[in-house]
Amino acid sequence: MASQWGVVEPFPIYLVKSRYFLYDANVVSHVRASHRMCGCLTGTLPQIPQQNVFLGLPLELMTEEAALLVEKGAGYIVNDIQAHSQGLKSMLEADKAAYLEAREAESIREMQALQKAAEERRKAFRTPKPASLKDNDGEEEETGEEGKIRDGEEDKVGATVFETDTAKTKLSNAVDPAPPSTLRYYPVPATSEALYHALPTSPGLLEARVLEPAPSETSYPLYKHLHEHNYFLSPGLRFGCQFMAYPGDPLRFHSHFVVTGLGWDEEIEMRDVVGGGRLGTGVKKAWMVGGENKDKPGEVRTFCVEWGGF
Amino acid sequence: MTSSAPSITITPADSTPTHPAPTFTLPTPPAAPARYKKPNYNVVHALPLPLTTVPLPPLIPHNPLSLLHIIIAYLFPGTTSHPSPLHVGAFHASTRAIHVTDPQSIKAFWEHGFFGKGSLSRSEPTWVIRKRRALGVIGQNEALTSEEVTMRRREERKEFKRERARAEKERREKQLAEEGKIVRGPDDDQEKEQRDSAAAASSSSKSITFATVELPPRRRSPERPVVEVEDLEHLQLTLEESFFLSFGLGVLQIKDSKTDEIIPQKDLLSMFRCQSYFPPRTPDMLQPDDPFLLNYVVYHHFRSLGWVVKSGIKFAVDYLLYNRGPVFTHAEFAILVLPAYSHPYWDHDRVRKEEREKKPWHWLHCINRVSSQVKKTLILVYVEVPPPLEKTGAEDNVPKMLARYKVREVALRRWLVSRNRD
Amino acid sequence: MTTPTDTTTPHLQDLVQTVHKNLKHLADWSSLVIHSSPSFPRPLITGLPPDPVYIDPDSASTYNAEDKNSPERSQHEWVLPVDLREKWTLRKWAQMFDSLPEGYWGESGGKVRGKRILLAVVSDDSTVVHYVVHDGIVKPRQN
Amino acid sequence: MAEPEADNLRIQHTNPQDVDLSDETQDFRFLNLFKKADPASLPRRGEKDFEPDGTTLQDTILHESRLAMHEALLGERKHSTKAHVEATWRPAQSLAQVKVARGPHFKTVGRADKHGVLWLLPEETIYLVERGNLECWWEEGIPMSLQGAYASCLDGCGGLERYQVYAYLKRAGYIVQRAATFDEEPEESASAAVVAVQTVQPRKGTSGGVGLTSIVSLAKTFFSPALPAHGPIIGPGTYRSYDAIYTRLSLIPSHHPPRTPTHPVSAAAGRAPFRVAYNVWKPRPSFKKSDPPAPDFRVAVVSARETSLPTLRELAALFDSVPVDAETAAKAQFSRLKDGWRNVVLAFKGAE
Repeated sequence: MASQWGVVEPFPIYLVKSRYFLYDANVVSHVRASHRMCGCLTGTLPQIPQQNVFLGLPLELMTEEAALLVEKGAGYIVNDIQAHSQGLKSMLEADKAAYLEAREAESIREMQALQKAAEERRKAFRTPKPASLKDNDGEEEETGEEGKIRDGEEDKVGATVFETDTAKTKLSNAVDPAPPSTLRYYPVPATSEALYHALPTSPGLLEARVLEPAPSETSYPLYKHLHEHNYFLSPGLRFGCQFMAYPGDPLRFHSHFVVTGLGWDEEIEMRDVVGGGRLGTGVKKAWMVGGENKDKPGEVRTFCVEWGGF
Repeated sequence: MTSSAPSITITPADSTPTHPAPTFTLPTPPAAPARYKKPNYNVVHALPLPLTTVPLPPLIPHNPLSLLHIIIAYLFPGTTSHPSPLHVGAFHASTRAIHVTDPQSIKAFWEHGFFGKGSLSRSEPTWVIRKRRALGVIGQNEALTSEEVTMRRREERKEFKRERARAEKERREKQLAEEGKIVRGPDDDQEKEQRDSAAAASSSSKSITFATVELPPRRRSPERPVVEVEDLEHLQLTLEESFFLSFGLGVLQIKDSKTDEIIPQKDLLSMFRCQSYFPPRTPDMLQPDDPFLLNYVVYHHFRSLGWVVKSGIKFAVDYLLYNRGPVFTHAEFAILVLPAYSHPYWDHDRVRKEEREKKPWHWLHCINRVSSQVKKTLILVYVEVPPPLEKTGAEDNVPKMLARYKVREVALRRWLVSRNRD
Repeated sequence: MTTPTDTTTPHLQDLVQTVHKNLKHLADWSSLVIHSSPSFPRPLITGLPPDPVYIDPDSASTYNAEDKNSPERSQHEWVLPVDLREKWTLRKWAQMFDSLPEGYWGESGGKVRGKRILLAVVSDDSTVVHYVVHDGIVKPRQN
Repeated sequence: MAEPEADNLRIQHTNPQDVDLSDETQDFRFLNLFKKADPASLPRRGEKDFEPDGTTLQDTILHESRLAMHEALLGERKHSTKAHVEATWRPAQSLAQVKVARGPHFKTVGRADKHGVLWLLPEETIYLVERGNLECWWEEGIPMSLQGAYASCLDGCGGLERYQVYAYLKRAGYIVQRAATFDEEPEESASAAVVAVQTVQPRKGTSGGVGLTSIVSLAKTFFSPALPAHGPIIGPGTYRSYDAIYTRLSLIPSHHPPRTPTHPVSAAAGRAPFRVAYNVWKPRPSFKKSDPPAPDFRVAVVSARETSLPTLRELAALFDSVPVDAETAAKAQFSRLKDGWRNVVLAFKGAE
């Protein structure tokens, strides 16, 4: 079945250097909406490259997320280094030539569309666009141009992360660039083409394999347990835990729990219980420890700790 | 966390502090938010240790120190450094601590170096004042204690929080009503009542039975009854504080609470080491990394550098360091004691090398977050644990034994790219 | 269940006494009872705090501190005394909760609530820090 | 107010500078706002909700946020002919060979060989592709996708965490270069997360404290034999000052860093799980990549996933590889404890 985003399951999850990646924005949105998984956007957002607040593709999946997707039959793992080298090896010269030709033609077509859009913009009085970029290439081109201008700034002032006034003034120039007709654009796609990327033909075979790297025994049952209770989970290292648990999509909700998974007989010092309780309470969260009951496999116990208030 | 973002700075630190020797040029502490008058802490806490010094030249003529010396000379006759008789504390196995009950000793220990803690207070023993106020013996605003100031502030905040929650609920219900998902009406209250009675019914049918609900009296009596309030509180000294005061400063004698006899100085170390385990251990089980030894080495180290060292339990660390004392400023540093088994003797000790020395990173982030929430710099204090002494009896020289431990401080700070770039 | 038995070791008895004294004289709890039952891993305390230790976010807007009969105000709490030097495991936590009586545990946010205990951690300087531990997933209070 | 700490529990960071916006997932609906204005204009955490409340309004907002995110992720990496930079990835060298270098980035990235050919390191290659400044080709004569760049170059970056820290610092505006010890593989298995080394920032206005170290060590040799076996160390007597008492009390040996700056001992000290991987500079227009000044920070790499806290031995080795900050000796004692003699920044990588 294909989802709202046109994603067909099972979809490939790409393994590079022991990490699991997604490069397709549709799959990213699908995984978020249908599987309550956010992963971590770790790439630079080309529209605004000089900042770390909004990041872009690729999306790195936590090992737990990749494992659960595979377990549910929603995804399968592809060794991406292999997939590329095999694809490149088996590429036919004729296909390559056709690909490059198509690329060139597309570039020209796009340039013409851009010029047309710029023309229309000059004519019409522009009303402010809504925040969502549901728009044509023209809008994107504008944002791309803005990014470029900042790069220029970086050179002059010595890179600063956030341009404020300068960016604004430059922006007015960017709106009306009158692109010279010689200008051509070559997009670098986020995802690889089948031409040079050989996906395994029978994903079923791969699913049967043991996931490597596999998620940790102490954290995976707990991850699954919370996921089944409709929580969204994200890595919590920087907050002093293993996961942050959100009652809904982190785009909209604050987290409720800072979560640490433990083995059933793993000892935890009382001082660290105090630290955990204190950590959560300072930011209106509860600190949660939990793990699988060794004596009753499948049963996960969780305990939530908060400051007593006195 | 999205990518590579969180960073912390690790700094090997030099722990030499500013010595809090009595100087009177310091600025006065920030103005108190409370409506009561603070004592002049600069005078009360002029001495950093419960010992008297005799400076060679008299200082500036109009310096209050000279006056203070007269008072001290009056309280402690003679020019000797130590009080006579020495302070006495009682070791209680029940709390694994030393209890001090003599008011003069409590005063000396608290005021001069902030040793100990009131067993029923948050820091200075003030239980009897609070009790007397609750009974109406003293006025509402007389000699307010820190506990009471805290309490009053919390009361004020409660109403605000409830209001906020109410506004939030109101907003949500309005939205739901607009979307036609709920019908709001006068029967809202009725619903609640029904729920309450249902709860009461289920409560009577299968609840765990308790004694009848008795709310604590919140007495606000207008008259002032004359009541004798027996002070149930003592000043509690930890084993480390007690050892510093007896072995280090020589101002404290420790007696056994059961026999009422003074415990010989030479027996203290071994006893304290045994008591630092829960439950206590026997002397034959002692190790070079007993909790007492690790903690005492660090405690002594920072005390000998002039810091006021207090428990850090509330912030999940071992100690807090105050520059002059808790009444003056917040603690600037939070101390975490970490044993280091660098000596080759420990190389094959799996438990120590693998479990005690290795801590996960998220644990450190947790402690560091807690510290930075309260604006303290976290300092890891590594204590290099020496191998056990070969011949028994070598432990008989305590200063030499302690000198086998070595400390190294590492300061930790969160490092934000945006703050360090410019 | 409330019959005191003396099956526990002295250090645990000392611990429970320390916490009991602290709750009574510093934290102003009332109706304090010490429970020593062979079914408990160690002696426990029940009592009534002057203020609720946990208010469900769902009832934060209706909770009235002055109403002594509100479900939040009249909730007795189980208190587990522990020493700061102790180490615990998930198994121990689970056993602890499983040893507590089943049945009606009161209300929270208009719902019948699950088990919870108040952890009282005693340190050598006589500080007792209190943390609420819920059995299961319980959303954090917002006050 | 004997102990003000107790009440601090719910005090949050009030200084906006202390807040790292990237800590929490930001709402992509505000992306344009963020692009065009000051980042401080981003709505604070109050904009998010505590939990799903059943309103359609909430669902609608979430849906919009997701759409905004989706659209943002579709943002293409486009290259105009004017600023088009091409390179070819050479797997044998694990470097990208640049055709014609253009644009401001090459002031700080890339290295020319003796034939004048400019080469990009794998992390530089991914980073430039990712931000839309480079089109990288396979030797097979096909341009790479972003996915292809990761598959080709990540191995040469020394792990994902290293690359992510590199990119993170670059996005924040720093100048980053590999350090001499980058390639030295530790004996331990694969390593990743990151440690950076920071020299102390000079602080003005602090007067020099009294150098007690030398006094203490002298005092110790003098007093030690005289100390009674079971104390007290401070016997009854006449003391002229508390300093005299503290000096006598000093029994515990502690680490005292050298007073004079030392040069980095890179080779030996680098063979630990914690070792310098990157040299980092704050942005400066005068930077010359062929002749860089002393770095502002030194960055080493370890794995937060595969390693635990450093032992004292490992930390000591790392610190030994870092020069002592010349400023520290002149600082007040209080600042010395806070700022230290040698600074290391540890950067941790998130997803596990």
